Amino acid sequence: MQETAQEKGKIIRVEQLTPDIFRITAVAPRIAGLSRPGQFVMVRVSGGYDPLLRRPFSIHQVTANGHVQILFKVVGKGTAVLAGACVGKMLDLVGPLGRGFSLKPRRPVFLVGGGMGIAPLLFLGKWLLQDADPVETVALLGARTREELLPLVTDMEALGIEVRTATDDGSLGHHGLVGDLIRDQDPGLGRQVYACGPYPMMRAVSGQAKALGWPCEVSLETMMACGLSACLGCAFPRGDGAGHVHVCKDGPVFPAEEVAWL
Amino acid sequence: MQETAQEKGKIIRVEQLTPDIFRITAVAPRIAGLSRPGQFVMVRVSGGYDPLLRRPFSIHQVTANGHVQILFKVVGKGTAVLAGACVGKMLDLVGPLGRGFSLKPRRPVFLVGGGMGIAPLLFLGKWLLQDADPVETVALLGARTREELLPLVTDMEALGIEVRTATDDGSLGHHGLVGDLIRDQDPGLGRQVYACGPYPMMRAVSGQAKALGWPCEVSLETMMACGLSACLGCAFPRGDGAGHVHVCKDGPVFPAEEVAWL
Amino acid sequence: MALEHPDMRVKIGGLTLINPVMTASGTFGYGEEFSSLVNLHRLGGVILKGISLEPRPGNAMPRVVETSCGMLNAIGLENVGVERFITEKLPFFRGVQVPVIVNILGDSLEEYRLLGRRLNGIEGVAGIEVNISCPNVKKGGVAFGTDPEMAAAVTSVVRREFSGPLMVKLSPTVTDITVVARAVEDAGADALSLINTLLGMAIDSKTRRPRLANIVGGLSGPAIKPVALRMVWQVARAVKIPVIGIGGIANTTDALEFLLAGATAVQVGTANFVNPRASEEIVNGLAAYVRDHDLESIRDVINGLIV
Amino acid sequence: MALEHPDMRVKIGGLTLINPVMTASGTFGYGEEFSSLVNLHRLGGVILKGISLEPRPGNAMPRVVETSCGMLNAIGLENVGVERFITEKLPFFRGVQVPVIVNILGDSLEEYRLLGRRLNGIEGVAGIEVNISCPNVKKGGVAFGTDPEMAAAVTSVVRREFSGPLMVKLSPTVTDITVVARAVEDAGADALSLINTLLGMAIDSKTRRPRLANIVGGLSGPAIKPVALRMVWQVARAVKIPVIGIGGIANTTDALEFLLAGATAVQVGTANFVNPRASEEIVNGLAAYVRDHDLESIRDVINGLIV
Ligand SMILES: Cc1cc2nc3c(=O)[nH]c(=O)nc-3n(C[C@H](O)[C@H](O)[C@H](O)COP(=O)(O)OP(=O)(O)OC[C@H]3O[C@@H](n4cnc5c(N)ncnc54)[C@H](O)[C@@H]3O)c2cc1C
Ligand SMILES: Cc1cc2nc3c(=O)[nH]c(=O)nc-3n(C[C@H](O)[C@H](O)[C@H](O)COP(=O)(O)OP(=O)(O)OC[C@H]3O[C@@H](n4cnc5c(N)ncnc54)[C@H](O)[C@@H]3O)c2cc1C
Ligand SMILES: Cc1cc2nc3c(=O)[nH]c(=O)nc-3n(C[C@H](O)[C@H](O)[C@H](O)COP(=O)(O)O)c2cc1C
Ligand SMILES: Cc1cc2nc3c(=O)[nH]c(=O)nc-3n(C[C@H](O)[C@H](O)[C@H](O)COP(=O)(O)O)c2cc1C
Ligand code: FES
Ligand code: FES
Repeated sequence: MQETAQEKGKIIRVEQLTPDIFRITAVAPRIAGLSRPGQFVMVRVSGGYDPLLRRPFSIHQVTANGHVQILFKVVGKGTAVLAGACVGKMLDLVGPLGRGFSLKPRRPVFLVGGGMGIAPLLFLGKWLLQDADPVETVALLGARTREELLPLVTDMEALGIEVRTATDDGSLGHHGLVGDLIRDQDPGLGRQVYACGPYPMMRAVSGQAKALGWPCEVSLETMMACGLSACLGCAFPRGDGAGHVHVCKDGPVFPAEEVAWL
Repeated sequence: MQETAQEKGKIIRVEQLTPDIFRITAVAPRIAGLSRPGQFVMVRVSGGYDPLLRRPFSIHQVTANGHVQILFKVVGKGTAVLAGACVGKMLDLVGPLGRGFSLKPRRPVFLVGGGMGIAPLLFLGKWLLQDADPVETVALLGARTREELLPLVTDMEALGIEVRTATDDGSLGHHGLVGDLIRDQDPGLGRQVYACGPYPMMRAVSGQAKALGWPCEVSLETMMACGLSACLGCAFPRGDGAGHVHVCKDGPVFPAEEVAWL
Repeated sequence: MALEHPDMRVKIGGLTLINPVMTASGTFGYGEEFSSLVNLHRLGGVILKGISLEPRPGNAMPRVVETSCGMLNAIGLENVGVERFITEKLPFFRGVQVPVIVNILGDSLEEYRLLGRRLNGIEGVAGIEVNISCPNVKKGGVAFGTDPEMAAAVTSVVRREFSGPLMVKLSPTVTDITVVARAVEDAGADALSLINTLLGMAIDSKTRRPRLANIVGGLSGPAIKPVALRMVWQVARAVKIPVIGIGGIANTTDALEFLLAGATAVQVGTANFVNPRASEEIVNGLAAYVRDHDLESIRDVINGLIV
Repeated sequence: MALEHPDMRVKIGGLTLINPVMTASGTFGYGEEFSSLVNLHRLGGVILKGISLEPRPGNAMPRVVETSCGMLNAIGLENVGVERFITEKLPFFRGVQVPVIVNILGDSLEEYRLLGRRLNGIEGVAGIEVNISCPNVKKGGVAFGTDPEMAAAVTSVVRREFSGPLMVKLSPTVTDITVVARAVEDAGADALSLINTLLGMAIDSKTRRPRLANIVGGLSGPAIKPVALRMVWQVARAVKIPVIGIGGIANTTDALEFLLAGATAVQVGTANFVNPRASEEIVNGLAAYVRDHDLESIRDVINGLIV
């Protein structure tokens, strides 16, 4: 069993990247130290019981001095409360949770991110580059608009990672889906693909990777009541049709071929 | 029916007078304009449903430019949430509610306040002094400690009102109950007494006023679910033993002799 | 084309409401208290504090206590009695164009019957809602609403005396609410409203005493919405008469959920304490929903759940 | 004089727990999942995911949804089945000094009987909790727990096969829970645990569909505490055997309230998701309460409500 901690971290920064995208940095050394790219934390959004349940967010970045960052879009009650967090208040975190990306690709890498799915790929990109013998890494990042994508492109490029972009409205890079950027690749490149984003994007990317014969890992999202493999509420049909896997325990990252794409 | 408004006021100041006493100032011109001393507002403490019910707070002060102030001690869930309010956030108020103090005493006045009961007496004191022909007003203010009492004494004195103090621990003024300050008064003074504070204090003060033959009004506190005379949850036994009055509608201020002191 | 004034009408027995939003008994006083906060004429209907034959003083204090996302009340059905209601409270509504449905309560079949008779034909009384969650003192205090026969008996007793629209309000504290629902339907009810409060309790661990003088009380508010929604869905599929949904409704989305589950109308209760304008805001919200989705009328939503 | 180690022991049938705090079935996985967050040996007992004879895949997704101060679950009793439970899950507890009470479920009397037999005398099984809220497929899916006779039948069937401490977990969806409680007591249960979840539903008004694939689900969390507390209080006064309180318990004060209402022990459920260390914190909180109030033991609190 992988080690998990419950830690209350002081919020030291709340950044608003767009009208509905925020980044929160909290001091949580124990969790930061244990975290691996692709893992997530369960965040308690209110001190009271409404909202009651914790919300899952992938670990966006960790820093040497024990800071943990989450990047999120306001989509409902919990994220709305979180967006109103004041610096100096405490953020109640449980983590790191789940199984992240494999960290020894030993082949050139494509980081394929869509929307908030880009969040864990920054941590992964940084981790891969810190390897003694880092593999060549390219990031294919997509979002709806330039305004949503640019801040994340800047962060990725700051790591020294080449970024190719795609936006639904064509305001930045390719006018279309990020999956399009893989389609006409040379199979011989034999890249390891790490994909995270909306379900349809991951389904398409895993199909293209399969066609190219490339290994591909995807990070799935399901409703989560606990994130601690206690409630069994995060089931996902097994690829082999025999019962369920549990995304918070067996994932969230899965080899693409293991996923029974619906 | 007295006019009531629902108004969301921007919080422009949050003052911490002691470790557990706070004062919040919000911009609520409609309510400020309608308010009379002794009336209260029902404050929504959280955007969500936990805590669910609004909390009643007497109107502590109103200013010409439409500000409404409440003064409160943290005693439970709602006041704890309220104490964490950030400047700039909105405070959801309903009011002014209830029947306040009579405003034409036409005799010298004693404002007798205990603890948070002092809150409405500042508004009353200010109101009485603004009268064309103001009556002589003295405030008898009590609290547990000097630390709790001093800020309120300063405010009252700033209005030009003479203040006599009493503290449980003797750290300011008379070492004992504020009620003691009335006991050896000359009945001939014929003062109008306005009392607000813990139940035992008001019961004692109303007894002393009766003994001196002075008119006395008291502001009662009961649990309140609505404050809008809709739920009937704020019942108080009638003096004449015939059923109940409702503190949020028929009060909170009552002539002392009408109260069936338990 | 988006209608300027969307068709929000719904029918309950012979009564047509201009929209499906009513206020729940006991959470809106006698209506006048809210007149400066809510434009009463914009509501589909108002249901006022439960009325008994004789005035009732109500229970000892404390009568209300907050719980997680809810509240308990043991008011004890304090009310002015049917005579003072007709002479002092009803007249207020002569100047207000909104149907007033009178909620009645009793502790014997006879009291319900007399109330039905007394209110029959009274100008200003648009209908009756029978609260059968009251204890039947002749049956050891068991609530009428928990036993299908007793529930049916109350319904027919009032039905015989009152010719106007008759709504019966079901208690949730039963094993199978559809059994009581069908019994009441067969006894002649024009519509069913549900749910009344769940029976609950709160304890102060410092004083080691119940927080309500009455020890137990009725649980209401957002906490009970999932139970209320499930019961409305079950009952709407078990009876043919209109069902009125009550239980934790605080905003337009809540109201839509009850309509989708099969409710023809909804009642807003505890939410009135938290947001006094909740009922009117829901009327506006439902109208906007009909406009934005180009619906014929709000009735398209009723029973619209895709299962 | 404040005891260094206050006496927190409570007895359930033949089983003595070091303190009254247990975890509720289905909210603590198979125990191992929490081992890095909670010191399991400090708990009074752990009750794990409900076990059936054969493994069950559980319901389709979505299986859980949040409500106001609560959540609905329709997991569908997914579990590894009794054989894999004994060989794969139970062994973990050989290294952990905490009583493991196995929650069992079935859809026929025969399945309950076989489960009782299979678990009888198994090393590491400190007791059985019988979940009678499951639908009896032979009686049209009516839950065993809603009918006193069926509830008694399940109890006696397991009682005959299992000699260890036998706890029966009551369903709240009944008109009068004391009737089922007495029937189960007479059928030989050593203790009663209540409440299981309330039956509820949630609807997404955008998609017009239920939020749970199973349409209805079990409501749990702080929202249901007032109902659970009332039922524990009623049952504790109706039976002589120990009662274990479950329902929205998240902190020490909640636990004290249930003990005051008559519970001998408590189970922490949904709170484990919100605060994984809740159960251990409540153990510490109760110990501090006994010390600070100079009580003989925690047992002084049981049934201490002043009414
Ligand atoms: C493993 C994992 C990692 C994630 N990482 C990120 C991230 O880095 N950035 C980000 O913006 N979002 C992320 N999400 C999605 C995020 O958890 C949801 O956006 C968030 O839970 C919505 O909560 P809410 O209260 O705002 O929405 P509401 O709709 O009010 O939430 C109601 C309930 O549904 C759950 N829920 C709603 N949407 C989702 C969803 N898409 N996935 C899971 N649960 C949901 C909530 O947790 C809550 O329990 C992640 C989800 C998972 C499962
Ligand atoms: C007319 C009136 C005016 C008041 N004015 C002031 C004031 O100016 N300053 C101040 O500090 N306090 C005042 N109070 C008391 C104040 O309302 C309570 O301290 C506050 O409601 C406590 O809420 P809580 O959530 O912190 O406590 P909790 O115990 O968590 O509250 C639980 C519930 O009990 C109610 N409640 C608890 N204590 C009281 C109480 N003493 N009176 C009424 N309801 C209570 C709460 O409103 C809430 O509904 C006033 C009360 C009334 C009735
Ligand atoms: C303070 C209070 C008083 C109530 N009085 C009555 C009543 O007199 N008659 C009745 O049938 N229901 C009464 N109810 C029940 C409500 O009408 C409604 O059925 C219940 O509160 C659930 O709806 P809600 O969650 O929207 O409040 C009362 C509820 C509350 C909170
Ligand atoms: C996700 C989940 C799964 C559950 N699984 C079971 C189960 O398998 N068997 C059972 O008897 N009760 C089960 N329950 C009910 C709990 O044990 C408990 O009775 C109920 O949740 C009320 O307690 P709480 O409010 O503390 O959660 C489950 C509850 C939840 C939330
Ligand atoms: S979210 Fe509870 S088991 Fe995965
Ligand atoms: S607090 Fe509701 S009627 Fe007074």
